[in-house]
Amino acid sequence: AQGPIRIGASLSLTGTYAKLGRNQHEGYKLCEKDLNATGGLLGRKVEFVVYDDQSTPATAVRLYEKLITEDMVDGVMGPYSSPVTEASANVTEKYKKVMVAPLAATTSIFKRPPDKKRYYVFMVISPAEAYLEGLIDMAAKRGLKTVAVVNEDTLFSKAAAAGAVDIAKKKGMQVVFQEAYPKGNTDFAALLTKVKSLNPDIVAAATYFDDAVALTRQMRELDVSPKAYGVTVGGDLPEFYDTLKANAEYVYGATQWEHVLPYPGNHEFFGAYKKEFGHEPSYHSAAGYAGCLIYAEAVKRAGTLDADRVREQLLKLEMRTVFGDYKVDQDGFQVAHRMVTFQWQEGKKVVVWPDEMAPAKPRFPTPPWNQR
Amino acid sequence: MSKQLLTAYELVGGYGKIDILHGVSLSVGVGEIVSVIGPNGAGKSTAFKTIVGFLRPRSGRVVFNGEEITGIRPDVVIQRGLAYVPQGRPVFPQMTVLENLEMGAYTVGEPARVAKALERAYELFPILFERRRQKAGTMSGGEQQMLAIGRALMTAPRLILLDEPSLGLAPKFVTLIFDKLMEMKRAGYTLMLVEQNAARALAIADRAYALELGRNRFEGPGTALLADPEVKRLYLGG
Amino acid sequence: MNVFVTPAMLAQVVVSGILSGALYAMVALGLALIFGVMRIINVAHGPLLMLGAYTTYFLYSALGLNPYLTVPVSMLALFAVGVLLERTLVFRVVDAPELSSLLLTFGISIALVNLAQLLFTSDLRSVEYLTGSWVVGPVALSKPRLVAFVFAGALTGLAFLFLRRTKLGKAIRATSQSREVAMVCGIDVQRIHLITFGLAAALAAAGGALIAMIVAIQPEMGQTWTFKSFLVIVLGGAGNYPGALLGGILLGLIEQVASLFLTTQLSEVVAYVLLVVVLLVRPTGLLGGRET
Amino acid sequence: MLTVNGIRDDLMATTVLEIERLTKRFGGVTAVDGVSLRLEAGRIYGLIGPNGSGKTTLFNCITGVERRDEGRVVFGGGRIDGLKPWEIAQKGIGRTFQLIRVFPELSALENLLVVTRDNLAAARERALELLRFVKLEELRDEYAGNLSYGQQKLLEFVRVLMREPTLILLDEPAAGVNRTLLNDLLDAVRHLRNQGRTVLLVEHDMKVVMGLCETVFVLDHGEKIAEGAPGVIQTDERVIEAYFGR
Amino acid sequence: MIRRGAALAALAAVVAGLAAYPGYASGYGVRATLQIFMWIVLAGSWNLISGLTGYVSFGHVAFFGAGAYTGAILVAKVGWPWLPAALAGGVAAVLLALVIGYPCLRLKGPYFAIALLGLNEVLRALVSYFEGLTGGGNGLSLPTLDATIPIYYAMGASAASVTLLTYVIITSRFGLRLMTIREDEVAAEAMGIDTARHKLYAFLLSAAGPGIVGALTARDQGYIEPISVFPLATTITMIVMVLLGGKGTVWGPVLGAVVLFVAQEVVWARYPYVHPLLFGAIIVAVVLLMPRGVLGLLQSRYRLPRTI
Ligand SMILES: Nc1ncnc2c1ncn2[C@@H]1O[C@H](COP(=O)(O)OP(=O)(O)OP(=O)(O)O)[C@@H](O)[C@H]1O
Ligand SMILES: Nc1ncnc2c1ncn2[C@@H]1O[C@H](COP(=O)(O)OP(=O)(O)OP(=O)(O)O)[C@@H](O)[C@H]1O
Ligand SMILES: [Mg+2]
Ligand SMILES: [Mg+2]
Repeated sequence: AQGPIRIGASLSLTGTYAKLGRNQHEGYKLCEKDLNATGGLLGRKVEFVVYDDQSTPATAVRLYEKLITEDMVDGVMGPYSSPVTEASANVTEKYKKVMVAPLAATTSIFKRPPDKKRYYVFMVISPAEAYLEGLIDMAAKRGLKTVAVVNEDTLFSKAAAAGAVDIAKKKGMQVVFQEAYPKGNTDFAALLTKVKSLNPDIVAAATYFDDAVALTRQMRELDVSPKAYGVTVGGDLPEFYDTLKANAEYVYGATQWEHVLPYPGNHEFFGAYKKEFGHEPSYHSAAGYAGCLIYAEAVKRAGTLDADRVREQLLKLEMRTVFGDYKVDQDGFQVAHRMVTFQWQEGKKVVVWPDEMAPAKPRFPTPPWNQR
Repeated sequence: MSKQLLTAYELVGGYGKIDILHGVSLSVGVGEIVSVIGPNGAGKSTAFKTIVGFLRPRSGRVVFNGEEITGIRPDVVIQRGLAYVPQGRPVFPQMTVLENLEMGAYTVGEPARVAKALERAYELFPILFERRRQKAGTMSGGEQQMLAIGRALMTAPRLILLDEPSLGLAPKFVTLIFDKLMEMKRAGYTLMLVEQNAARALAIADRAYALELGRNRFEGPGTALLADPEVKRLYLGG
Repeated sequence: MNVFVTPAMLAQVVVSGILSGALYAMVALGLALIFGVMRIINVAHGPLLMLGAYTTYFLYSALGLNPYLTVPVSMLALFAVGVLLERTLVFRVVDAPELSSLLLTFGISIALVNLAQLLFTSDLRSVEYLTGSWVVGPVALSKPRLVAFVFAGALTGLAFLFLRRTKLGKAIRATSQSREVAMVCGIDVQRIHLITFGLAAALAAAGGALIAMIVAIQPEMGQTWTFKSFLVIVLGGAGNYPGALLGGILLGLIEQVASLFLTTQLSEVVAYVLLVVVLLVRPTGLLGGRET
Repeated sequence: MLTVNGIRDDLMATTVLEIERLTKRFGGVTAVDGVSLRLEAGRIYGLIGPNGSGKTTLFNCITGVERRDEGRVVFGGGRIDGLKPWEIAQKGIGRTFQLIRVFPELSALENLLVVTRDNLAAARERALELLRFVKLEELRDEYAGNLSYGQQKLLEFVRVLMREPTLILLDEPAAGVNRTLLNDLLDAVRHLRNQGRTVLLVEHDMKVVMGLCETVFVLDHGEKIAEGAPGVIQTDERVIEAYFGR
Repeated sequence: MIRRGAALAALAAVVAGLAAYPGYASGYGVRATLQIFMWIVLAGSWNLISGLTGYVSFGHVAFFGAGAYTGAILVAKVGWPWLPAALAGGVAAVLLALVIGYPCLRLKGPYFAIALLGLNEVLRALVSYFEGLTGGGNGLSLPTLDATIPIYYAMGASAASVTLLTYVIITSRFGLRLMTIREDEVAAEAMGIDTARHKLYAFLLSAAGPGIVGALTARDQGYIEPISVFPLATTITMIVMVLLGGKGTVWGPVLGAVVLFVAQEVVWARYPYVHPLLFGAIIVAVVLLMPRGVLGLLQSRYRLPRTI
């Protein structure tokens, strides 16, 4: 018989994105295990070859080159984060390798001018621009008018902020303030003082992690009290609530995935993952897992590992995974997957948007800090 | 001969793998002044550094006051009653003159004794009192030398090793320092010094050594060496 | 998107700047100490601060200790860590050129951060104790930051007194100027180095403990602090202990005021440009450090 | 007395360095206090004075290592106060330092090679000759920092010679140098004079000063208190009081 | 003389081997070697200013970043071919060095180090801020172009040039003069050495290489963003490489770059989760066991000439 099918990936196992990259890695590992338990792929076992890119694009580029030309892997899966994907995609394009990139949320990686077009990279999660859509949409429906947008100055957060501004304008709202802050910033006193002086109805923050916590804390300290306040990444982590406790109440967050969402197999995935790794999966885990299954499905349908045939299948494929819906347009850009918006309510993330998936209503408006 | 206070037997050693000393022996009896002379690079400073413990000898022994101190750390040696004034500019440049002197008395507990010692240092070198608030690093070369000697006296040591105490001093102070050394001897201190001012160093020495190329070359009473034509030719400049 | 700056806003920002500035000063003082005494730029200062923060976190979450009571405990614990590091590694580079020690501590810093990642994971932790603020007129005083300010001020003051007045403190300063002469004075230099390193680690730990109540704790939290501490001691004058205080407050103020009038992003630029200007006018920092 | 523009031609030819009312203060201390001196070509001058009287500071002001507060320094027909140290050095003033400043991690030979502009082969030749002269040729490849105190002192001395300056400032060249070598050193200084160079020498060893110098300046508390032939100076009351002691 | 001949022959063989390498290497082999060249340039350039004059440049990656952005902007916005863009990257870095070197080189010791560290941060913040030109935090994406092999040669040529330059400098009196600045700047000035100008020249020379390879890297990678071209870690890696090999020597940076890169690559492959820990340990070990680097150690033990 033939040897196993080897799938290569470079992941951010250390460095800035270590935590998220490791979750993605576990998603891949669980997928590998599940595939092999059900007979592998094309009758062969599946084996992941994973390297650490230390969260830097330059290293990832080299490692993909190594995976493809040296280790001669049969297929590749995407790395963590948009910048790293952006750089690595140049390599996979060069070697005409299909790359399902489960954790790249930046539109510009996929939507490119004709002379820079990419053919082999596929998106799984919703674009960054969609992160704050739920928050703005809900607020608009409830008659709020003014928005302040703040964001970390990185590829992903900027896109999320730009999306928020666009949507707000479309809905006839007024963006009264927008400012970026550098990565790693944890002191927002001056920025919030400015926000406070404008007294916006909504504060929409495109955050990564620590900044989400620091921002929330300082909003309380400086008594910045909008009627709706939401963050992007970081707000969905259990630590967000553990850290902020009561101060996290009423905060909106956006997520690509929640384990309570009624996707097929989601519940089982959640249980299996917890059992395997001893902690709950994050959406990175689920996206990694689902991305791997999507690639496997396309290979199955193509009946071969040949890149162009697999590509055709990926373009055609419509699939509902534990992570939600998959369907891409001709650029490999995700069009089916939906973001959800939740709100922290009594220590629980309660999905409140979009309406068709929401088991509960948002608690609106957000009361002043001392009444939470 | 009087009781030996310090004896160094057959010291061999140097820096890293290179030996500078090839068997140097020095000794000082209680109450003596011993001078060490020799050309530049003879190993005089190296011998002192080895005795005090900055360098570890490859072989040989150092006995101070009946105890073996070979290879013991300098600060420990100094606590046992040996004082050492290194060659060059041995002061704390960013500390005031007063603080420098206080640090000299680091191993002395009682404030009363420190105050006493301070007084003695000021008496010996009045400029130190005048400049007690000046940063030591901004004092002139000679002033710094006085400070270093003054500081060494703060502990009332049993034996003082001085590496070129007259280096860079004005004649008035050279005379003063040699006078003070004699005075200290009379007061019961034991002294060993390295000097390039060989004539004066031999004149006050009970005994003296001349080193050359890391070995003992001459040895004897100070006045005898001073009179020796060979010594004169080699070390006193004719 | 112009924001009209009112005096009240300016007051708020100035107060915030001073509050964080004192914290900068305290953390930087540890760095200044090590630099002054051992001529070592301790890049592991931030990671030591991170360990201090974790100590506080674990004492608080596991034993339920009042986080402010953990400050001395963290300090003691990190004093021990500092002593251990000095005894095993750092003492070997004390005589070496500046660059060696810099790299050594950089290596230690990488190792500490990754050890923390392995042991504590990269999960965010935090100590939620005092929250909210006291409002004085137009100015909101963050409770945890104000308390941290008081602690930092007191600890910095104590450290100064220690260095100026006590015999041990003076011996530390003496050793910083000439090791050889210190030995000649009978000072046990190795012990002084140990104590210095321990003390600096303890000051970093105090910073970590206080910061734990302000921002989230994670293994990489220290780097920014190493960085800021550098800025602070260079601004004030390296090796100049009062300079660290001035530098800290100044940095806090510059950051906040620049963020108010420009953007948070440019505040860093402003801080550095100002630093370079200061250095050009006074090449050894505001209060004049030591030439190397 | 000379006026600024009224320097006579014959003086122009012989005056090498002229210092007018030079003053340097450090905080409260006036280290050099209105000192004026004139040095003529081809002579050896002494500069003596008690410790802390401002000799080294005067050197530092002449060579630009310290900025003078007041006064002017004229060398080779032009003002040099305010110039950078290297510019002054390139105009032809060389110096040694009282507290040795060799380049510790360059070899003894490299210490000499680095300071000239001659072609390397010629410079090497000359450098070796100079090292031989101070009995350091065997240590030529040793790092200068590993030499003994006196050896470093000698190295610094020959480093100045390497540059062949017209005016040489020596700050205690004899301190710490063995007496035997000292005689050679003194010969070297005389030889420099015979080549038409000018030497200004700070020294506490009176034998050296008396044996070498034609004119001696005496500083005390930053002020020039006497000037004259060594024999005369030695009997000057103020100098004895301030410097020699009784 | 025979030994010298043999060394030259060996060197020629290595160069020839490297020149022929892309003919039979895998894509990874080419890219990894290309990145080794890049590190040789970076380490060698750092050695020029810091190894020789003792002015520790803690922001040397700033020149790399400046070159990367200059090159990328010229390629993406003006449509230049990559080779002139790379040279322009070098020119931009040298200009930057001129502007900041003039004031900053007056600072000494840690002050200089921190000022340059600051420069790097400022540059990164400015690049993020001027989005119109640089794409800000979005980064700059270049058209796909497979030029890895030509870039390999360009990188190789840069590495060779920097090494040759180092050799020329170290064997000249200019090099010795730079070292006197490291040893004792006051004495150097008193000996008539115009230290300010010497430092500035060394600084300019040390900026050119990083500028060029910055632009080449941008082209090769096809995408750059502020955080990935201005990381402090890159400066640190340069320093570790030079220290490992031996600072102030000709071949030290080359040796350090090759050894460290290969070691990291091997370690990465094996221990993805703990390699930073190992990197930390390597640094500690280098500093403790070989403070003067491999060549420095050989040099002082066997009295080898400086030109190794
Ligand atoms: N940087 C400085 N700051 C403050 N005072 C200084 C400084 N440099 C020198 N002084 C003071 O200026 C005076 C003159 O010092 P200088 O070194 O010129 O003396 P000197 O004549 O060379 O003495 P010596 O013979 O001991 O070398 C001294 O009192 C000294 O303390
Ligand atoms: N740190 C060092 N490393 C290596 N060699 C050294 C070191 N210090 C001194 N030496 C060498 O040791 C020898 C003796 O030096 P030492 O300082 O003992 O001489 P000395 O007799 O005190 O001379 P001087 O009268 O000039 O002070 C010299 O040849 C010198 O080159
Ligand atoms: Mg000596
Ligand atoms: Mg002097």
